[in-house]
Amino acid sequence: MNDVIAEIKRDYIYELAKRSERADGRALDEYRPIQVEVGLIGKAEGSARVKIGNTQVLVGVKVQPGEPFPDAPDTGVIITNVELVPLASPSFEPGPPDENAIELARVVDRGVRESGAIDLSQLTLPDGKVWLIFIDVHVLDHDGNLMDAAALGALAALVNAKKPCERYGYGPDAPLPIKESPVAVTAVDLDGEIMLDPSLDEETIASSKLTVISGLQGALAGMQKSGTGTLSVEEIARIVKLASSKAMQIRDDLFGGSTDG
Amino acid sequence: MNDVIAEIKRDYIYELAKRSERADGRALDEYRPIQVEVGLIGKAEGSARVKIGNTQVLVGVKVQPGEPFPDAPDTGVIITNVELVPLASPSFEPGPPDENAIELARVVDRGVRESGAIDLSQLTLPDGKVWLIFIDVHVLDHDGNLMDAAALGALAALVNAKKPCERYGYGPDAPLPIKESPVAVTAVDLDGEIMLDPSLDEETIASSKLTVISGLQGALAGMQKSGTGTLSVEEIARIVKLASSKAMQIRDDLFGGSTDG
Amino acid sequence: MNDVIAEIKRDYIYELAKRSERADGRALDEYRPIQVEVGLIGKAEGSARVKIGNTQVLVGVKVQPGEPFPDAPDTGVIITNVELVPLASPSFEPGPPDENAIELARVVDRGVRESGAIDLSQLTLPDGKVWLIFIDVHVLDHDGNLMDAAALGALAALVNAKKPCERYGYGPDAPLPIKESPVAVTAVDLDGEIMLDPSLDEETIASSKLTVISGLQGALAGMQKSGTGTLSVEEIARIVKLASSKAMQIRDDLFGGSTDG
Amino acid sequence: MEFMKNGKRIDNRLPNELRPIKFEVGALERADGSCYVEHGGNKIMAAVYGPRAVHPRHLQQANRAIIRYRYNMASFSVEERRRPGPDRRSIEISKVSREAIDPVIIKEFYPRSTIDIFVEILQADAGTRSAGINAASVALADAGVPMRGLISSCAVGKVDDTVVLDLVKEEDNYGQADMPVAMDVRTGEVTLLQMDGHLTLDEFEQALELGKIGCASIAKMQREALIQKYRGEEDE
Amino acid sequence: MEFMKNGKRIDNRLPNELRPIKFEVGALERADGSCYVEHGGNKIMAAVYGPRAVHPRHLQQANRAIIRYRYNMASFSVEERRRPGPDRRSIEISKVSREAIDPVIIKEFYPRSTIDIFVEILQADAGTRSAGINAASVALADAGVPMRGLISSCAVGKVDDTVVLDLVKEEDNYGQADMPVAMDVRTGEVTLLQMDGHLTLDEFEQALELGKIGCASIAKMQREALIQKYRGEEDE
Amino acid sequence: MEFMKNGKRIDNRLPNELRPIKFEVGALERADGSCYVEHGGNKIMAAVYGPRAVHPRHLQQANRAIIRYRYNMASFSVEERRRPGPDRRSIEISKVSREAIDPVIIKEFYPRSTIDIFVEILQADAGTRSAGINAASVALADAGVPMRGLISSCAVGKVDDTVVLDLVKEEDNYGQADMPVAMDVRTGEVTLLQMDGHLTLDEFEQALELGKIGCASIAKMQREALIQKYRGEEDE
Repeated sequence: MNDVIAEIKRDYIYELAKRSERADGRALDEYRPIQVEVGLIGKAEGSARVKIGNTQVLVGVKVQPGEPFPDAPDTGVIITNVELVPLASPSFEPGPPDENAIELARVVDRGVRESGAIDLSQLTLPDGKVWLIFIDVHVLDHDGNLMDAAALGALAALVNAKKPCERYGYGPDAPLPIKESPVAVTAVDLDGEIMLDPSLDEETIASSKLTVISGLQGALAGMQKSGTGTLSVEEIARIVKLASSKAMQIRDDLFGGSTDG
Repeated sequence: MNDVIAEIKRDYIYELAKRSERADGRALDEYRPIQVEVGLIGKAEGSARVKIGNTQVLVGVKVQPGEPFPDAPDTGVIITNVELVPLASPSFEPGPPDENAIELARVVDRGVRESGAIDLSQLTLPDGKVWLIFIDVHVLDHDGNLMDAAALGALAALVNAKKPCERYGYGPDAPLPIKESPVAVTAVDLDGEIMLDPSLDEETIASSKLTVISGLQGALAGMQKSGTGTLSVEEIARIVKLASSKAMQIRDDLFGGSTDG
Repeated sequence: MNDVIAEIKRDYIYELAKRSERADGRALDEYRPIQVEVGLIGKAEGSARVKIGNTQVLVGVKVQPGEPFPDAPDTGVIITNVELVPLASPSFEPGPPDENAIELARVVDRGVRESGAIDLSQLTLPDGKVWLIFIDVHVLDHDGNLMDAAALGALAALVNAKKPCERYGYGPDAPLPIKESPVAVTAVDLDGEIMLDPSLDEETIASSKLTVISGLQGALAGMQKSGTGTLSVEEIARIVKLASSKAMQIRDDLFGGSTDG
Repeated sequence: MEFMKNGKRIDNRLPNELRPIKFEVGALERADGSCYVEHGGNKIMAAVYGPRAVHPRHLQQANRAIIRYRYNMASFSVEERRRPGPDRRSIEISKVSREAIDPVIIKEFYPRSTIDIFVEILQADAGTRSAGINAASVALADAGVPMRGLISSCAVGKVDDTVVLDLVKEEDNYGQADMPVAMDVRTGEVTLLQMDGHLTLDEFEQALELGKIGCASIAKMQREALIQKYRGEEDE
Repeated sequence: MEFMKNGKRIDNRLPNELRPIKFEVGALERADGSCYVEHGGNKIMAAVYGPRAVHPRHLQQANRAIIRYRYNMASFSVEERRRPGPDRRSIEISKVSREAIDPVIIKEFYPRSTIDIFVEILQADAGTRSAGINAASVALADAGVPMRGLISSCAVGKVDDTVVLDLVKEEDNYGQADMPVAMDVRTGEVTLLQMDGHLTLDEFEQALELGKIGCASIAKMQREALIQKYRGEEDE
Repeated sequence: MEFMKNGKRIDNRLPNELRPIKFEVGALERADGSCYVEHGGNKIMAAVYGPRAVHPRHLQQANRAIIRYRYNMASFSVEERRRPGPDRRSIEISKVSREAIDPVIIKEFYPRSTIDIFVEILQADAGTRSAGINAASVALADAGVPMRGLISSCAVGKVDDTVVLDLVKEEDNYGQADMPVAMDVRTGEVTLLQMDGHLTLDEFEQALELGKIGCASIAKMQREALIQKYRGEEDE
């Protein structure tokens, strides 16, 4: 995107924002169409492909027996990784995860972990081992709001996943002990207008984003501001409320309001 | 090599090829002089220095007890590595193995492994360990056709190697269980003329190479085309036949036709 | 420092040297003020901050139970690392230790190890483990003569350190078995004049340095010349004698002449 | 392990039969060209970016585009989770795949640029390099990169002394030989050839012939997938 | 674990009480600006170099300075020796800390340059990212880097269902929520906000309010430390 | 371990006796200069490339050549296979070896270039850095690099309280001190000096003197090897 076009786009999006409009015709608090498809990857114990508009991520969950951390012998282990492979965007480069991939992975990881989405105490095994849960987010197409797509993909893949007990001689396969359903909602602020689910153009123009992860009862499980812009305390308060109720709606639409059992 | 000289060289070599001749006077299917010297490196369990013309490689084989792969507890382990150290060529750079070094190592490794050159089932040890065989190819002087030199060095060093049983308390030292004798023959195609053992100039000019690894009975154990050129099915068929019979001749010359026992 | 200023500085320092003087008024064999403060870092088993003039290093010693080397099961382990963090100098860059950091670490390590400063045979533990001693030198401000500051910091932090026996259930805490007191003295030669404790300007101008590490009785435990200059045999002999007696004086001033017990 | 029974293979195919293959052209939004392929149990996404500027600059060629090719396996694509990032196997495959595709790209049209090909193995079930090359070739066409032809690839192998086409995992792991081939079927030029295992000279000739037939079938599917996409676009 | 007893916390503080904090401006000789901070058990050194030339060059921005921020833990700063060098946690903290400081720096004054901020955690006891940002902010002022304001940071959290200010290690590890905040207290602009754990919407609003108060107290100390240094210099 | 018996060492040498040394000048075809040395059990190949262009460019010096030196051990050069690539020891040895050779090279003749020295340890038996420097020095002369003198190097040490020349592995591992020295024997300038172990001041002076004698013998062999090569060439 050269500089002139970038500036024209910027002006255009700001103009629209002043009239509470968006380039793709959405309402400010409206998401692009969300599609979730589970079980695509038979080699993974759980998997989900999430599309939010043109943004597309594939999440694989592998579940394997392994050693617990020495200071938490009765607790399963979650390891989350995000790969921003260069196939997904002209701005991604080959190589080990950069700060953006690491931030994404750590926010997704904290959302799952801190919300108590998985009951880690139910992941012990009779031989002193525990289940290791690898959540691998593979980004395929980056058109903005990777955070929400990655978090949603992680949740859907976990719900889809099975403990492969049979394969390792621990009895019949069983679903993971899912207890919460954290959903991430990301907002940007353009000239005082709060927009949810920013497209790539919108998030490029907005200097900061706020992601809010909330659970079944609407309580907060995680938050992350990113970008070099600022937000006022009032803006933050507004975004948090809006995000918490939007998360409930997304959860209802996708999971029928409940994921336990 | 600057561009003008490169072009003149190229034209010259092509001219010669049209008349079935080569810059160093060899016949098209003739190798440069091959020298093999074994046992130079007393600290290695086996070693061989191979010169093909001015190309020179030193191969060390270390044999140590270690853990087998979990899915193959009764099988020894072969690990092959090639170092294209910057001492050997102005075009080699310090650093971890690049794609050329990795390709070389993997082709040599597959040649040894897939031909059954070593009977891996005879490498178990009474205590549940197995012999690990490290084949390390150290390239000293690169004047073309490293593949054949590396493969020959690996074979000669393996034949030269001993299992250091005494050192680890497993009884008297013994040779490795050698069962096959894979020999690599590399060819290039210049304007329809097939040349074996390309010199550095020849392989620089030819856009693709084909390496054919064959065993005692002439059967194929491995093949690798490399380079951005193409080969017709007919050329491939010709090269494969030629290579298989040339390999027998090289094996006869160097090992007296047999390496078993 | 641009080139003109560098040259003026260089001339100035050489002029002074000819008159046996130094830019900061010190005598040629005089150190800048040395300050040693121990125990700053409560999370480390031992720590010391050493200032030599404006040069400042912080050394932390961690002591943990761990596996001995297989070929020395009755011997504790020392691991020394130096971090030249970019906070300490405009010439330091982020990243893994470069050759300067590695040289510093290895000279400090050899000084401790070869002088017998710690009786490694007294670091065994009843369960077959041994104490691992990590000496981590964190350079905070680089104004010349890091070698002496690092070596002094390592010694002071080791003397300050305790074996954390209680934490790991091995009885009451105890000091490390200190047996020697190696002190490093570094000299440069400017036009035949030997200067101890070179400042950053002095060591930049001098093309080579010699560090001499000596023990309680004045005997040598380590030496390292560095830099692309040369030293005559006579200069070396003079520096070694001077350094050995200077080390005694520094040791007396800081540790009261004895560190054992 | 018994591989052949009544002339049929463990997944009930004939020796010269390919697995089911499905191409989806233009599966991605951001890439300049893309193709998703399912080939038996393999699920693979290929994308092409370029021609575009080269970084770092010293890689630029004054008179032609450079071609880069990255074959990468997702950590969840195989039975045991693999660590992300390139390993020795994927570095070799990236090299031979690049060399398999490079000959048909008309590089002289784009001096000082790069054409970047990315192949992500989302699920692996033997023959990933071949399936990746097939998808990459279609993605290049989708990106409008000028080519002299399409590259088609498949593996041939030997199980129970029978030469067979397009191995599945078990045939690949426990069979007697594996030989991936890539070619431009219209000119008959072979651009990739690897082999390991044990083949007599006769078996090799059989295998090469069977590889030609397999590539020809795949080329047909590649062309159909591209035609369908452009026909679809014209209809709109 | 019981965190609150008679309205007091495990280290005897009130819920809205900060730990003892001490800033030392200009603690280093070589850096252009520096600040050493002790914040409870945290001991942290921050240094600023720049504006200075950018290497490698392609990072240069034609119309402004770039800001780099490196948060690094000394190997001996924590109970178990940690391997030197960046890990995933420190890479994330470096990013959010840079984004916390960046908004107040007037970058347009120094095109094609970099301002490098280095924060070394010498001893860690919860809240290192906040304490590091506080020290970095003072070090920037000490280096004479033009800023629109000072950034002040602290963590808020929840233990025993009570919202508390400035967590210690045990509160951080075993408490119910942790929420670091950074802001320019004069404008009220928040530049860093992270949260994990469990907060109701009401608790969140309480926490944000408490964070504002904490940042305001810290801003006062930062200013005093800077004034003292420059008063000191004038006295000389 | 007993090292001295009847005035003889474990390999029957006198205290001031070198091991057998053999230089082969011009052992490689591609390098601009090369030298293979056998020194006791050490087998070492040295090669020189340059003066040639420097990459990356920012390493260039406007008024002189830079010198690079890479000491590298083959994985099979020692008893236990070592992982390929540099470790901390080889990085330090590369540095001190470069500084040992650098002073005699006339760098001003080749601004903006590099002279690259590569030393491969094919078999190691104590004293590899010294033997490598000796070979590198001859390889530089073979490459026609202008030098003010030849650098010669050997180790001195102490075993059973006796100062001895040119340690073998056992003397190095279990002896009392090890001190490698390098010098230009014609000017008496020392370019490398390292020591570890235990030496009194008197022993140190003895050792330094013995090192000078050792270097002088080696310098003679280096010169003879070079003369022989060029005489040989004239004869042809």
